[in-house]
Amino acid sequence: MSEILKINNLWGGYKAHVDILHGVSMKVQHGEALGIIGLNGSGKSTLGKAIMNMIPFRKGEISFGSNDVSSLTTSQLSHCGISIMQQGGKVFQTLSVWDNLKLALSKQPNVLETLRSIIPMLQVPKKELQRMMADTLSGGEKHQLSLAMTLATNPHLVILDEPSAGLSPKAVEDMYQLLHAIRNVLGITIILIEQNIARAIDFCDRCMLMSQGLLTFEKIDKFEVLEEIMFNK
Amino acid sequence: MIGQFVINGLITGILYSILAIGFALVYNTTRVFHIAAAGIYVFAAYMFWLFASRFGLPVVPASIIAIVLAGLLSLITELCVYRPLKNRNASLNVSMIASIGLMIIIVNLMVMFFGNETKVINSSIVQPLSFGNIIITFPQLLQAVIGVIALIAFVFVLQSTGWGLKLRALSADESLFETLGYDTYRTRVAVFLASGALIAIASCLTVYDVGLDPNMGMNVLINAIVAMIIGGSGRFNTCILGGISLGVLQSLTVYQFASNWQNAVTFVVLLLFLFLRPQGIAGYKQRTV
Amino acid sequence: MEYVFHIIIMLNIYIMLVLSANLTIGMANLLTMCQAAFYGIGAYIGTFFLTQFNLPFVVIAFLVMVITGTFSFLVSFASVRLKDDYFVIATMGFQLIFFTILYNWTDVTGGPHGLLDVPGIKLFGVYELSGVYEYLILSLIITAIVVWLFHNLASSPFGRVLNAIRADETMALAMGRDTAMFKSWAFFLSAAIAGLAGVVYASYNSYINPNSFKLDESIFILSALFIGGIGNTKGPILGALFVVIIPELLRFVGLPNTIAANLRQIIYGLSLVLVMYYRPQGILGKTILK
Amino acid sequence: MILRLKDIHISFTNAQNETFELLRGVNLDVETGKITALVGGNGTGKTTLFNIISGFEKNYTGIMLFEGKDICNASAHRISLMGIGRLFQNGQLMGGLTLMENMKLASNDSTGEKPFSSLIFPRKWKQSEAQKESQTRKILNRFFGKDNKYLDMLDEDAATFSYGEQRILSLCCLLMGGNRLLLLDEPTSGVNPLFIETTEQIIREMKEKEGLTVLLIEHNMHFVRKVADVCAYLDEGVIAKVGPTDEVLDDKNVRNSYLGL
Repeated sequence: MSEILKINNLWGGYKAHVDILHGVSMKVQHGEALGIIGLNGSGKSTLGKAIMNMIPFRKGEISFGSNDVSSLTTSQLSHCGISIMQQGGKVFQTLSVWDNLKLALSKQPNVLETLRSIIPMLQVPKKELQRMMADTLSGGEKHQLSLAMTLATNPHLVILDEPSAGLSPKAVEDMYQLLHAIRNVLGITIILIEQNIARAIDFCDRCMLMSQGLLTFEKIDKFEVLEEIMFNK
Repeated sequence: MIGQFVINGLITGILYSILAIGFALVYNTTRVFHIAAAGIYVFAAYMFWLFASRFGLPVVPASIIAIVLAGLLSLITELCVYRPLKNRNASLNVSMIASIGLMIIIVNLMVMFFGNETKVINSSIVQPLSFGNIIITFPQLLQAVIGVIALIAFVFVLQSTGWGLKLRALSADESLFETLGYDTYRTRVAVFLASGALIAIASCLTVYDVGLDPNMGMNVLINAIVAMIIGGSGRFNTCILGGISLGVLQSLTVYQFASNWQNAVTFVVLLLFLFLRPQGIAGYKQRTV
Repeated sequence: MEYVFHIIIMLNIYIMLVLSANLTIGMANLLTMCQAAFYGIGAYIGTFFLTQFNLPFVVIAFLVMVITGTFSFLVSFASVRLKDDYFVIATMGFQLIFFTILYNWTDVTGGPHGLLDVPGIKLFGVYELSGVYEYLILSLIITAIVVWLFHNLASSPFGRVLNAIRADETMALAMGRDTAMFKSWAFFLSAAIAGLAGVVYASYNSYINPNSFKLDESIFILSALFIGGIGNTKGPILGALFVVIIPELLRFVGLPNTIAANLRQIIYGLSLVLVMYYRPQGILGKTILK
Repeated sequence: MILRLKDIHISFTNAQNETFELLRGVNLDVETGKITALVGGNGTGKTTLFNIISGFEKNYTGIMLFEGKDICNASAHRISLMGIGRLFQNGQLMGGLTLMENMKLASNDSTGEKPFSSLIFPRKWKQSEAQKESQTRKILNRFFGKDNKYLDMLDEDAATFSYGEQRILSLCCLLMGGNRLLLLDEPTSGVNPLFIETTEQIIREMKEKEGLTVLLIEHNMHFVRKVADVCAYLDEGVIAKVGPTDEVLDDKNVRNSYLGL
């Protein structure tokens, strides 16, 4: 197995003086699902955004495949094959569902067919999708659409930033079934940033705990380990 | 008699709509309060006058040149001011102040080169059309026809082309737009070109009827901004609704009171909207969850 | 020499105006575009008192400041409800409504022709000021007081709360400061000082018309403020100095009047853009507009 | 009992007019002179509860008594003046103001903040200013030792401090007087391990030396174990369990539901 993403000593944060990431280093293997878990405010989402260059980082290198991508812009990274699903099921609220998909669909139109076979909410007829406005969708549907858009850019690596946050238990269940299906069908590399620790451990090959802007405790694969770490005396 | 005022109001409203869209193009996509649009409006008017009256070109090519030049000027404002400021992470208020500075520069350059006095485009006198007791002058007819064509064309582009889709997407969510692999800066170039062109269309149509002077820009722009707000900001089609409502309202004010209270009524309506219904007539409330 | 004194008097008036704008914009980060309206309200109300009553100047100044300040509640009301761009456009709306009233309410304001023969200021109710020298001294005294006032205000506990509102309004509220009240006070003081500048201007010029108080004037005051700098006292003073001195320099160079008038505007505009890019807090300013 | 919450309900409506009830009858008694920790998963409404207590959130039903007085209808600044201090979730010092100014603002004593008294009676407020300054020095001396670097940095812009430093200094601000109950929203989040010890010390001293009552939200369970006397677990809109800290944190149900099992 080869590395698809390598991060070396990443420092940075939203504001110039305030570092949230204090030297993060990690490696992601081809085809694996890596979970990043941690407390609120530990910098998980910041790391996701920093990889996509949505917030500037002060120091550090990111390489994707064999290329150094530290200086690329967000849109260039997207063309390279990294895609992010942002927190809270972000979609273009004022546009129809079909328009949302059309925007995301860049290179291979046949991706859409694959996606439509997996994702339940896209399975209504095209006419319906054209009529449906994105802001009338329920929370779960919005997350599904957001995921579909993330995948429609045909990425090699997706970063999923809290795909289940703010959803009802039923919708969370659906979302994870969907994620399993996607892993099986598309076989892409996934970085899953997740609050819900049990879900993350269940879904991912291995998990890393983020704490105070540092990744610690690589390879958490059992729930008991984590409970020990978090609640021990 | 009231019919005449409504018609006048509708035609003014169309012009407001075009200008409001020109402003909203920039405002919705970049969030910059683009006051320099007033300068571009004045610039387009002077270019039109320069080529039509001074160089004696026919009206059509003169206006096309004016539209192209205005689009370019608009692009220059983006490349020389807004983009560098954005790269420096300047706040939107700072960009607005810079925009005011730009407006001052452009307007005064025009005055410096072309003088301060009111000018007219010498158009051939054509017999006004009359329907019953409603009279429509030739420039008004031109404004109505070309204005409606421009609006329809814009709405078509917005709703049915890939470019329009990108535009709507950019104004809905910039960060999502970027993560999907689109280059915001490249789209903004198109946005500014289109904005300049629309502002110039509104400018040329107005100037053809009533002439031009260097101080008109700010006043018209503020009306357009009011139109955008009462229509419902954040979208584009609502500008048309707002523009036409505002035009008719102003015209009826003239009918009921006198033309000099027009501005006061406009702003009282604006304030009422801001306090009671900030999302505008079309009522799309932007959620901040 | 009289000419130089005239310039200094105008400079004094602008120092007051720009400082008054700085109180709301620079310290509390409330971007208003209606400073000229308060300037105008002060000028017109001051003219009314000067013509109707035979009062000492201190009394008139006090009355004008209180009345102009009262008008500021319109703006502070808006500031509670509206944020950012909407607040800016609302204050622009106040400015334009005020101008329309000034322009059209001919019976009271004289309409576009304005008011002629504004009487001079009577110092103690008897001695009427006339001539440049006397106004020079008066304006210097008033400006000195105003500068002293704002300088103290900036470093006083009151100024500190305004700065806190600029930095983080929620936090200021959580620390037990009634932010709405502090903002109203800021608007009140700002309007009152602008009104004071208005009286001095009206009686010195002995003629006022609406064109001195339109939106362009508000924008002019803003440009002076942002070029000079926001958030402290020296920035606004430098700004006022800049906008008053530049035209004289151009005149000194010997440009024809017609070009000079526009050239100075272009210089203002250009400085504004450059300052916003290279030094957004202004040349001598302390804080950056949020 | 310094603070008593009875039957607090709050719901939010989303764009599809679906109503979602976040808090479904929270009952909590905060005991005077103790440190109470409020724990619970993400999105369970802990911060919302703090917003309700400090008066920033008004659309709720229920009863809220602070020292026996009803504070349901009081505005945010009034509540603060009554003696409830707050540290915000990502709260830092106010940038653009100096450290000293931040400390002075945190005091409930507002002498000289009326614009006219500011100008006309400088002597009156100069005194209280001097008092605040000496108090600031005292606090800094206490937590960071004699002649610490912060004493020399009092007149520097607060934005120049690191995030962790700002968090700790914000905690110090709350000691400037007038507060009897402190609401601390994740005092350790984003603070590096070095400063966590200081944070712990400050919170302890708040209780022991100043006799303050502390209610804190925290995700760091080690920290909760170390400082909190009482722990309240918020789940599904109600306080599911209250009791001594170890008892609550060792409860199997609490652990499982917290980790999302």
